Amino acid sequence: MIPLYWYLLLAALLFCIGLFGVITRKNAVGILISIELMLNAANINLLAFWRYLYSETGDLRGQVFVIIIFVVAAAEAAVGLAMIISAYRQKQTVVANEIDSMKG
Amino acid sequence: MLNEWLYLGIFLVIALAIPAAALLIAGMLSPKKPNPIKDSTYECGMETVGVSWVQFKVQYYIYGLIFLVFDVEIVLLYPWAVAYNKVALFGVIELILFIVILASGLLYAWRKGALEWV
Amino acid sequence: MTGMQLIFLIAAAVVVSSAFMSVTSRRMIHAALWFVLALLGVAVIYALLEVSFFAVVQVLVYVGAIAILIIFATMLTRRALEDHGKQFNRATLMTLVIVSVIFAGLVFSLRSWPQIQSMTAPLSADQLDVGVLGLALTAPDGFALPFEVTSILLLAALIGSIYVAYERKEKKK
Amino acid sequence: MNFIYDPVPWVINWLTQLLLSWGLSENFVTTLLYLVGAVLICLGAMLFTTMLIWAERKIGGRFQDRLGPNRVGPWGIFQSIADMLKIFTKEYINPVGIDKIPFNLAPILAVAAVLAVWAVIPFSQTVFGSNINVGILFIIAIGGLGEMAIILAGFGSNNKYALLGAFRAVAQLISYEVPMVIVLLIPVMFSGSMGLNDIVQAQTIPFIVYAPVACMIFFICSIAENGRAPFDLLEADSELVAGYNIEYSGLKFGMFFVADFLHAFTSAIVFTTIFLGGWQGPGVEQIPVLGGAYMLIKTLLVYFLMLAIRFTVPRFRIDQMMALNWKILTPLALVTVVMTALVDKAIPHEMTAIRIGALLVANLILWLLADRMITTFSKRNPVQVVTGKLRPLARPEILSVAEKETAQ
Repeated sequence: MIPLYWYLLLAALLFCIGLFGVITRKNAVGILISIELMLNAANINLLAFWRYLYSETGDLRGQVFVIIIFVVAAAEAAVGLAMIISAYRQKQTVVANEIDSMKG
Repeated sequence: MLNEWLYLGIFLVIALAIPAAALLIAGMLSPKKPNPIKDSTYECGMETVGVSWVQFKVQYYIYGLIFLVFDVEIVLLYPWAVAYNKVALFGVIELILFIVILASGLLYAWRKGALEWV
Repeated sequence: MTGMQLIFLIAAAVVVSSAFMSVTSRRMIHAALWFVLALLGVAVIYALLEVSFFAVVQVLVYVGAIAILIIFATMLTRRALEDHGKQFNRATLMTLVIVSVIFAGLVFSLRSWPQIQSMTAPLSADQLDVGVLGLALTAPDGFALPFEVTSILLLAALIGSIYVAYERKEKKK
Repeated sequence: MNFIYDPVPWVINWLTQLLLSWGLSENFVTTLLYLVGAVLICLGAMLFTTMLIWAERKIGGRFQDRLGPNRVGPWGIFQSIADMLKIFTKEYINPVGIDKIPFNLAPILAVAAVLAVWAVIPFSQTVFGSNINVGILFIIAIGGLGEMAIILAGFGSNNKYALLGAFRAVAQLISYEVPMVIVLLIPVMFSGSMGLNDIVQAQTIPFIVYAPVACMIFFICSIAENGRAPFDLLEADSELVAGYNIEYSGLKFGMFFVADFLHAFTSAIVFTTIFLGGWQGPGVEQIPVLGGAYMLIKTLLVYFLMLAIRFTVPRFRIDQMMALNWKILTPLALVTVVMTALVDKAIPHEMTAIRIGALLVANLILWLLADRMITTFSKRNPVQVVTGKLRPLARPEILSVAEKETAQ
């Protein structure tokens, strides 16, 4: 069997890669991708903890949290990309630093 | 359950390997005589103008958007459907509420004209 | 080393390397494709955790929907900053240092945690039943309210993003 | 276990015993048998497809009053083999500016995404690959990989038309996935499981009997997912150049071709499994091998129906296709799910006959109502009139309505 900390290490690594992307990427779509990677890291953690520590107790909070994160990720992708497209249409740019004023 | 996944994993690898092997064999059998005209981009005989990255209209994105929202919501209903025989009437009412909320999103998109292919 | 551990290591290597490629590749579309590969790797990890429902939902929602939406958006906004120019801002080196420090901190705090070595037995048929999750999601004393709230959240997201993204007709004419 | 009544498990059992007696570990033997099974099913499906291509061309010829293939072998039966030999020796053309990895990965992924569905199909009561507890969702998720293959092909080809074709294709596929996913809730509700073998086991009376509307929606959606006529806008040769696969040549194009035919047959199998009762039939309890025969017969019937539709129905316009999906099928699917859930809950489970009768009646009423509404709607908005000039129409009675509208 695989020990729990393998999953946790993987999640930590994925989270850090995502964080790196969020801070350094100029392209707003790239930032969104990085955020999704971080959410995936959180999901791995939640499911691994549920599986190793709570699966015998019949406590389903871990799984429900993952479902909610899926929904949040979907909503975030939908709205985020819509805003990027809208900003691109107004300013012809997807560089996050250049979209600094919300005034049309 | 892990055994089922093992089978699925093996099956996926095989399903990828067989077409890949076929492509490799055909690549060895087939002739290789490239020339610039043959290798040019095919646009019905016209000369290619500009890069291939034409701008797309936003309609594709709108369909993708509605699809994403519906997909996520319906997929979350599947555990409910598995438990359907065990849920009480309350569960069914909850489903109706859920679907009404979903349908109102569709209705908004419809009213907004976002479903028209222009 | 058992076969399962080997599969885990391969999947983890795929996840980490493709995630890395996806945050560093120059062309946005390549980043999106690497992102898809990372998501598939995460689905394998879920399958190893025996949470089949989430493994499949990962492919369905992330690969089948979110990634496709991201690719659509990349195509729609491609005229700006595709192949030329720097893809990263000036703080790259600094960020690398900060992220490494955070990672080291996470590893350190993991080491000091007592349950770190915990192992587990295969799940029983009862625990594998997706219906249990369904019951919990609809039971009034369970997660019925959060479940309904997620649907309202998605409705808000749908309405909001259509409102933002949809080109108004009068503007075009 | 008897060889004649149930050959495949008998062979598997015998092989397992043999390998175990050689002193191999149990895990290794299981893995090896899985490997052999997967290779056999994949190869079988691919080879079967070559025969299907011949059958489809022959039947298509007859539908359209032609002979179809008739030169190679009796009734042209070896036509596919001749084609296969030819396509294996054709040159790969790599156009300038392609993105090598996506370009070459796309045809492989297109075939693999269809083949993978076969991993969860139950062929008879005792022969099934994996009765995984999320089988139905697995099938839909694998469809997502097919969409990814199309995107890879369109993007890798460095061609405007390929990219445009890919985007149209993906827009169509994802749109028709929505009613399909909604409607598949109904078999899951009835059988209480997402595993395909469990679903077949629950169908002592096939679901088509008491969920006909869901069945119809699923059928339409699976034709659309195949991209076949009347939904063949992805490679409508009169509109686009050839769709996303325009720059492919040799066997790389052949792979898309194979994937297309295999996909059609696979959706016939999935339809049979989910709505027609799969291997269920008289006498399967005693003689499991009969189940395979029932399955094959039902699947071929469904496939024939798909062919009949393909060769007789004219193509939709893209706006009509999208309207059909979003304005008719999706709302209808949502209403069907709600109605089924309510009716099924209202009548106690012990009264099977009444429950099934009530569901059937409710479905029929729903169908009639939907039909009524569509007719009224289309009468009210007959045709899009282009700047005062009427388009030539095939159906004069609609024209007269349109004329009245313009006259007012």
